[in-house]
Amino acid sequence: MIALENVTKTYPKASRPSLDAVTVGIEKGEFVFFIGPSGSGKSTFIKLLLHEVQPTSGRVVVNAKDVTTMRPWRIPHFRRSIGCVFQDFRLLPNRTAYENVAFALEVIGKTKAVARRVVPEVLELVGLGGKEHRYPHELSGGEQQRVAVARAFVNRPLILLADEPTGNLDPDTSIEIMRLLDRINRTGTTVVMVTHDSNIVNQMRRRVIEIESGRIVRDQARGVYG
Amino acid sequence: MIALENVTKTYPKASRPSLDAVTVGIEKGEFVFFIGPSGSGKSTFIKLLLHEVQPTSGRVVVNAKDVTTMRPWRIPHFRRSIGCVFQDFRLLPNRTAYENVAFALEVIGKTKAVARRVVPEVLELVGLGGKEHRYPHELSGGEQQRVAVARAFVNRPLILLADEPTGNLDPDTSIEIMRLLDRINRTGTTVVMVTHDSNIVNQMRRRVIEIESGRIVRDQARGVYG
Amino acid sequence: MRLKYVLNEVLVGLWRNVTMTIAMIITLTVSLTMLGASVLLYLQVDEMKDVHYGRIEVSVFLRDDVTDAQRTSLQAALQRNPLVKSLTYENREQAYARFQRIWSDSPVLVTAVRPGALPESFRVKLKDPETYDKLAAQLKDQSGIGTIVDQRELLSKVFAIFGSVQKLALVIAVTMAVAALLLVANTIQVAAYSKRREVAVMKLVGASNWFVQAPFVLEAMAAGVIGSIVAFAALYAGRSVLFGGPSGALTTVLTPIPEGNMWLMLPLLAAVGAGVSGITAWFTLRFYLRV
Amino acid sequence: MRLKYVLNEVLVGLWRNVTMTIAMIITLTVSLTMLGASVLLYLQVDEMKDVHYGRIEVSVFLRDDVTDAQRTSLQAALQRNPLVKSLTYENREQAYARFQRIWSDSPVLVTAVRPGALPESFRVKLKDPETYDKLAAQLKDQSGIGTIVDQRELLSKVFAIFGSVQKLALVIAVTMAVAALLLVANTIQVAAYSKRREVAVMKLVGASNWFVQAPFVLEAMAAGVIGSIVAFAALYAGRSVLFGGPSGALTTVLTPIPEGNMWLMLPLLAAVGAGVSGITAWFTLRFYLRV
Ligand SMILES: Nc1ncnc2c1ncn2[C@@H]1O[C@H](COP(=O)(O)OP(=O)(O)OP(=O)(O)O)[C@@H](O)[C@H]1O
Ligand SMILES: Nc1ncnc2c1ncn2[C@@H]1O[C@H](COP(=O)(O)OP(=O)(O)OP(=O)(O)O)[C@@H](O)[C@H]1O
Ligand SMILES: [Mg+2]
Ligand SMILES: [Mg+2]
Repeated sequence: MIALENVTKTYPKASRPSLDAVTVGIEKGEFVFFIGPSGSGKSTFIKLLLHEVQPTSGRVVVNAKDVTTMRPWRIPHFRRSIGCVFQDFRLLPNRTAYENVAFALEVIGKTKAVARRVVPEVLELVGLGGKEHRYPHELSGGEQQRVAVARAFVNRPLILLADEPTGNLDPDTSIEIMRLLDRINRTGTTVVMVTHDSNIVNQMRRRVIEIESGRIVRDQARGVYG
Repeated sequence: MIALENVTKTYPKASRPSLDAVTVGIEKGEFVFFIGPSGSGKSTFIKLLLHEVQPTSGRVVVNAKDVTTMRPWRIPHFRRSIGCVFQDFRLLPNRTAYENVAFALEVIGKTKAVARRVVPEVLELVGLGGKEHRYPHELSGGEQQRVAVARAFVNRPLILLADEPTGNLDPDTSIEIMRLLDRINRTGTTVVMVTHDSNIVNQMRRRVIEIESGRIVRDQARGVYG
Repeated sequence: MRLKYVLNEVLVGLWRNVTMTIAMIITLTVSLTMLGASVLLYLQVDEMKDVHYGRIEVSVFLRDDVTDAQRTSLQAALQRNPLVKSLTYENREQAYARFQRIWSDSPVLVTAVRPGALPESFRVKLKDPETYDKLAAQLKDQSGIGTIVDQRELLSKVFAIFGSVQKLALVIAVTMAVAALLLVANTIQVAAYSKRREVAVMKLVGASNWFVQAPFVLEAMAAGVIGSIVAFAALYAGRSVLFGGPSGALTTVLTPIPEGNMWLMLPLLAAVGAGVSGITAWFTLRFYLRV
Repeated sequence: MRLKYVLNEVLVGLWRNVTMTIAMIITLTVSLTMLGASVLLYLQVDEMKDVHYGRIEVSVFLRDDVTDAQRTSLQAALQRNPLVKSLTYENREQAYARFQRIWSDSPVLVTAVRPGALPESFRVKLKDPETYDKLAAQLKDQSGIGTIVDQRELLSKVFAIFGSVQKLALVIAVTMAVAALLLVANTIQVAAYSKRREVAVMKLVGASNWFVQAPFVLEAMAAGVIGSIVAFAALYAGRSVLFGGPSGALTTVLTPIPEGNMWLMLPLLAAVGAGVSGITAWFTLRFYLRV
């Protein structure tokens, strides 16, 4: 499902590579925790999968498609099969919570009627019932994060990438979100989750990939944090 | 140092108050954890202290000054005595890490020479040595957060407000930052910190104020999380 | 569905980015008004040229010793001539009366000319003033003719001025069109710049280029059409002010602008406004945001 | 220190917000060019009015039966007269020669006037053409005078046109000044809009209004000055094109623009550009961002 082959990424201004000759494979339906210190290259990994940044060298294969050599006009379609919770949320600032989530449905060509049925349901799931018509700046940090989570899975993607989806959430809400991700994973969706929350990792007991200074230092099937 | 007297804040669009008749006092030199579920009103509390939002009713006194009735032209000067780490960082997007931190010094009228001496030191303290000349979008989430922390305390404010300053940091870096805040607190600075991290709260054993749906439900001198 | 989404997006977009939209409309209004004014000036001078051209006469002055027979034969020849549109005869008294009337404010000149000193003449209007030379050649062997005077030459200075004004109007029109393009490109670039984060997010969520671009382009075109309507209103108001009553600033210089030319501006400006802004928006997004 | 910070900020700001800055400069350039052109047109027509005014003569025609004594006494009276700037005498032959020269392209008129039919005259240039009536009154009791002709009346049509063109130039200048104001206000509003988050952050960190506003205002003023310089260059280039050589579009209509007027535009445009953009920036930030 996801395969990185000897991938190195050095940003123009950086003195050393953010990802250094990383080779890793993730199967369909897996649930993978990505952990590591701040600045170790976790978000860079996610960005490579989305073709948001291009690797300096190496091959990135997602969904049996080589992302590195993909034609520009194929990228939008490719991205529609991936849901992503970004570390900085990336909500559209002048759309309400409802519209932000509905946008992911509009993009794949769903009708307004479908959106009207599905979106409130999904927002309810992440605990935002009643706040559909708020703009992002009218929501608390954690609420914005939950809108981002809702948008990422509303169109049932094949792959769900989540970059610290519980960073702004209290433990109880975090567990709710984790349950949700787990449920989504059980329907066959591959989930890659970056996190700093040791409690969650230790509780879930899933595959853990640990990264440090751009190199994979641990890859454990039913791992714990640190 | 900080006193809220029967403060209620209802946002225009909200159906119920985000802070509901809150009365609380914080002494000079205290270290206070503010905890509570997502959307319970923690950031609203911080914003009230900074005069970023005005209370619907009640009195907010900071630094012996009544914030609610403060003249507009006094606000900039008032804010210079408060350092704040915002939940969404609020870095200036077209200034480098160095310039973002130096800005807080320029604002209080320090010379460039002082900035050249102090800023690299402070950035080194938060673990960003060598990344001074990166723009915010060229830093990882955790690195941006640490720039925000550096900016908040670089001008040695009387009060330090920190809204989830470790939300994007791994446990080790979080502990570094906590040590830093502790050290700052020992020099006499009042520290108010919002957090979801139970490990940190349990380790530090300081005053804990717990808030739920805008009401204070617990105020404990040497408390633990939840 | 997609189309409905896009249309909805345009309306909502116009409403939400009020600042941007107003900026664009004002920019377009200013440029299009100037453009319209110069095009109108160009057309107007053309019209005035036509009017003057239509008045041009060839004066065939007769010799002092002309005989009745010569005069009759010349008149017949002119009447038969296919180049001639109309013909009037002016005798010496009529010529002197006209001279007195025209030069009434130069009394010295009037007294210097005796009644009867001005020759009789045929005043010929040609179907096409340009065929003067042909007529002159055909009349060469007619006897009794003194001089043949073509007013075209007398009016050459006036026509030179008309030509200059037209050239100038054209220069201004082109300059304004270019300025409009620059200003609109700029406004749109600024709008695109302020939307760059939003566009980036849309693309990360999987929106196609078309999906991101279409509302933007249509929004620009809508602003263009609104701008052109406002510009047209401004031109219309300007016409009333500048030509209104005898005190209007332009009544002495230009003939009044016909309703027809005026209404021609509406589709012209709308087409230019919508076209320029639409195409500019498309190119700006294409190259500036690499949509 | 604060001042140095602000100046540094302006330079860095200009460099960083290239898009905004270019937008502002282009907007200002277009508006200021039009403004400058209309002011130049106004001045030019003024100058042409002066030139025509300077050429105006009062012709004192003498009676056919004038005596030598009368002529001498009249000449002496005119030479003594404080209103008179210069005086030339034209006898009958000179008058006829001049008449022939001026009307050479109207042969019929030339042949209609006998040599000697035009009277002798004194051609008087007045210090101030407006004092014609006074002069006429003073000459009333002098004998031997036929008619006194004031060219002012002959040229009244030309002056009416000049007046209209000046009025029009003024209207355009004011319109362009208003348009410049609107466009600049808009661009700055858009710039302020795109900076609103940044401004909010600065204020939360404790920056005073002055601290936030000053770089912005100075940046706008710098853009205004740059825009005015570019506009000046455009006007200069425009002058070369429109007046360059005999084929220039405007050479037949206007007298060439003097260097002096041209260079006057530079400080004028710079002042208008810097002033308009600076003040607009200040107000925009004040009310739009509630700094
Ligand atoms: N655009 C960029 N230009 C230069 N360097 C960059 C850029 N983006 C990221 N980096 C650097 O690459 C390294 C890895 O960044 P990345 O965002 O992948 O970290 P991360 O593991 O997500 O960290 P965090 O947990 O703090 O979010 C960091 O040191 C960062 O400074
Ligand atoms: N501008 C606003 N308009 C309307 N409602 C708002 C606005 N800002 C915040 N709220 C609401 O007020 C409540 C409290 O918000 P606040 O940001 O204080 O929460 P928080 O405790 O910081 O939560 P988190 O841990 O998720 O950051 C939330 O329910 C939020 O939806
Ligand atoms: Mg990251
Ligand atoms: Mg918060």
